[in-house]
Amino acid sequence: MWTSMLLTLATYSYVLYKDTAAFRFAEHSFMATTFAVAVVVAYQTLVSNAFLPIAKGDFSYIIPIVLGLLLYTLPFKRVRWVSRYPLAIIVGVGTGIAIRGAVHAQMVGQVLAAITLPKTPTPMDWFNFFFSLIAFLTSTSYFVFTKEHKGLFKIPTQIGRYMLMLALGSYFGNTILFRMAMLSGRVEELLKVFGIIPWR
Amino acid sequence: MSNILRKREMILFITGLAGGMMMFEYFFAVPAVATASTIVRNWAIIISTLALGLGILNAVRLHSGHIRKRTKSQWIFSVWLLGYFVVLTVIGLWNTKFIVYDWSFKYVYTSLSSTFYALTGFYIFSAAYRAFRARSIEATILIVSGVLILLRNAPIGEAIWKGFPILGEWVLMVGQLGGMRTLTFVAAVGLIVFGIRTLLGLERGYYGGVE
Amino acid sequence: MAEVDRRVLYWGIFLVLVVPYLQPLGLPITVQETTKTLYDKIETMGPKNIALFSIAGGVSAWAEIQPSMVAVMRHLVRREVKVVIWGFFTDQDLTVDMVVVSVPELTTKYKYGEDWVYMGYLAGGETAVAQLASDVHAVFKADKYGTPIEKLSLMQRVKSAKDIDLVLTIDTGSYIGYYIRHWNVGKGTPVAEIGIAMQTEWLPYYPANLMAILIGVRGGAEYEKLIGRLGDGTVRMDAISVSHLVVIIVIILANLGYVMTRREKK
Amino acid sequence: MTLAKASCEFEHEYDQRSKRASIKSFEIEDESYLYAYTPFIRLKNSEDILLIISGRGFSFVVLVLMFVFFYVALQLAKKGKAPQIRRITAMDAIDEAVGRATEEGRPVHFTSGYAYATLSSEQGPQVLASIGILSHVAALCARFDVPIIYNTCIADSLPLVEETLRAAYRNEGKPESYDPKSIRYQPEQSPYVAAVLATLQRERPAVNMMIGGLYYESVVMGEAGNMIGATQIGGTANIHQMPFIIATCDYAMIGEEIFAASAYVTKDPLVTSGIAAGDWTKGLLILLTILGAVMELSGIPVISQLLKW
Repeated sequence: MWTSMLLTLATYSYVLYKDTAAFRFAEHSFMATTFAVAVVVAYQTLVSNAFLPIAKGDFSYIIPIVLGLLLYTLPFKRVRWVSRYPLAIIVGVGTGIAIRGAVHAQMVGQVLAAITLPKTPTPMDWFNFFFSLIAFLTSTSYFVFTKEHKGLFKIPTQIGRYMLMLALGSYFGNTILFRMAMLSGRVEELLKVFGIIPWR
Repeated sequence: MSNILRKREMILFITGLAGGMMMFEYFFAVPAVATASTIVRNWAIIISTLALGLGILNAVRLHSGHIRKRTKSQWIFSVWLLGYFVVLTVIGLWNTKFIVYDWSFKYVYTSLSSTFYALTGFYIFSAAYRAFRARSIEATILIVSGVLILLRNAPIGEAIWKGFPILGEWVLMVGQLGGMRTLTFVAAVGLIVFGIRTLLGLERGYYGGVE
Repeated sequence: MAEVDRRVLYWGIFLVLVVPYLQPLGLPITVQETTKTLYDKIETMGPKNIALFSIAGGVSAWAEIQPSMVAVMRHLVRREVKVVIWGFFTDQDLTVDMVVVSVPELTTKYKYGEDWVYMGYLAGGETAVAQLASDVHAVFKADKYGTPIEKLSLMQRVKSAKDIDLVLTIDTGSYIGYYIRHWNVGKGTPVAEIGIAMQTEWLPYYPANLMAILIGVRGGAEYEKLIGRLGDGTVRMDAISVSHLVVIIVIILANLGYVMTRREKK
Repeated sequence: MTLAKASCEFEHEYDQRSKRASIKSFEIEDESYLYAYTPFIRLKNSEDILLIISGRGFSFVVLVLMFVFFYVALQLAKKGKAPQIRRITAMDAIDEAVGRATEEGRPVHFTSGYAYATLSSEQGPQVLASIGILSHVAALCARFDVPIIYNTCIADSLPLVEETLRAAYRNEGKPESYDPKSIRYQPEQSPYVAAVLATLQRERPAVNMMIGGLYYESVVMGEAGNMIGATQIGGTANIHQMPFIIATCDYAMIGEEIFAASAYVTKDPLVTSGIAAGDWTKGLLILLTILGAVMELSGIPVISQLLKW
């Protein structure tokens, strides 16, 4: 308990004072533990995802293990190229997953949401509908790359920038809430450990 | 054999195959493909897990270099890092419930993770201090919307004026919607174009520039 | 003014966050209707009534739900309402311990077995909740500590959902939905929610199926205000209020400074 | 082949005006639905062998269209009719920033963000885009003999980063200047943040570039970079971090810009042609939005039905 709080204070010394030896100590201790935890977790992942299936007779899992080991050719100049094969699978999976999610939820889904009319609308609902529709259209125009933002085209892109700022500002404000709550939680623990306020 | 395997096209073919599988599975309900792509995803997890060793080699190389060169006010920490890491790993692999590992996990790993996350509390504050200045119309809009949200979130805003939460709520539920939609939308467009470029081998970040 | 050393700001926010912990300020906060209804309901209850405290949230959610749990339990104990506790999370023993430590009346004023019981952990999701609604004794044979259910005088009065006067579901997921479907719609038992901020998505069910909903730390702070005993919720809300206020003040100062320097240049 | 029927049926009535809902009746057919994700998928006809999963049909069409657009743009570029790309100021600023680092004799710091610590997540493309930009930056650094530091917590990106840096130095004719120690790996997010803080404070880079799948580290690294007075260039497609990139960086790229930037720096019309394909897609969907809104307003929900296909 005490250790963790001393390490926390050491970390905050970087922010509140400057890069101190205490911060270095916290930093390196943290890295060492994380490395160790990562190794242990990786080992457990391998056991449950690869070794156990192999032990049960599913030998197909030898393939990814061999592929993974190919990564370690990296330091050797002549055979370095084989490390590209395991990467090909990783990158392929990542790109595929990213694309498929993007097209459905982020593109078609957004258009659908933008044109969905309010049900049983009040005048305010209509205003809100048109406001977000226009905000969507204008701010998208800001992201046109094959046309310089000049002349008539400057008007929608300018409004679009304002709309983007409105969105980003609200996001900024909202994030402050969570971050302050986190920090105040650490302050609370500090005060408790040092006996300044009682444990409830 | 190795000449064919060395070809960039072969690597791109594998990439495309894995990527295509993920996309196909998403749009079409064909059980065989669904099973196959689950297997490939598991492979990717295993390969990524094994890549951790590369990271460890990287860190060992960096820190042993520091130790060898006796880098000022660094090498002693490097010794500490490597020593602590080796001891902890051995213990952790043997028994994760053993006190040293358990203790380090709780009071160093978990505790410092949230400590570092909470650092953002400080930094977001000074970022707000710098960013929220009415330099232009854009910046002013950013401030107004940010402050309205602040006044909505803090109970004190409501106590100052009943209208703040209503305005803040409007910004949150309506005002920011169009902009957010755009950001989501264009990021997706860019990503897909980029993905196609990657799969075609036109992308420098992915073996575009190497032979 | 425009370029203050950042560390001054950091120290400022750090110290400001300390203040509410040393002395709860009880900064003004308006109590929402959805919180008030729960208070009013418990005010009408007494020693004859039984409330269910169902834990469906882990220790990781304490930061958000602990203040409201403690405040509501304090209120129940003050009204001498009988309390049955069970839950669906493996680490719930820690949560129960925390509540018992925070509300010492449970051990001093209350008698275990007669005034309150802790039935322990249950797996099974919606099926389990549905079964509990119709027959508690079929699911639980003994309490957490191994005492057979027949020997617990309080449990003799609790056979099904009909015997419970108020369900308090402490929720970080969808258990609230299970209780609404099987306890409220099925048996007519009032259901109230003590939840994390995300649980606002259930707000549309108020008041038809959900009699009250306490949201996150703010819900706890409001409830503390209602029962007139400020606690963790108030402190944390104070911390939020104070820090936000400081942020806003600093933004105003920064802008003033900016305008001044611009004028000087002109 | 029968995937689960929508198994949890509960009727609920929702009153739009009062925004109040209530449950009237409920039934459960099978408790296994709790664990299955299948309720989200509705099969149109269980007899068909190759089925488009309902609701995703139009998305598939859009994706195919994008491939077609890409092909057309590429062919146009090959004929020398490459579309003009507008300037991306953040990218133009890189040269100047590296120049400043040369004058001051301070290093350049580059990082790609947390990105779930793997290339195989949906954050992967952002990291690849970041590495694409890195190849440009590294080439500049090699040319002017400015040391470059790359911090990362993505273990499986290490081979790519190494190859990129090595290639950059080789292409500038200085393979011996490449220092493998300039790439530094830390496991997981928070140690990575710690290491970046340390690097910024101890080695005082003149330029701090953070481009990629950023998470909470954006504001921490951005402010720490500001503290040492580094020129900051940032970019991410993660919406939740964009405000902080804009707040802390001198030059910010948001959303699509980082993907475009990675092509933009090549100045190769074949590579940049894809950006035009993206613009065409945007144009098409914008038209669809306007058309859709008009038709919805006149009570013909054709477009919305099409999108839900």
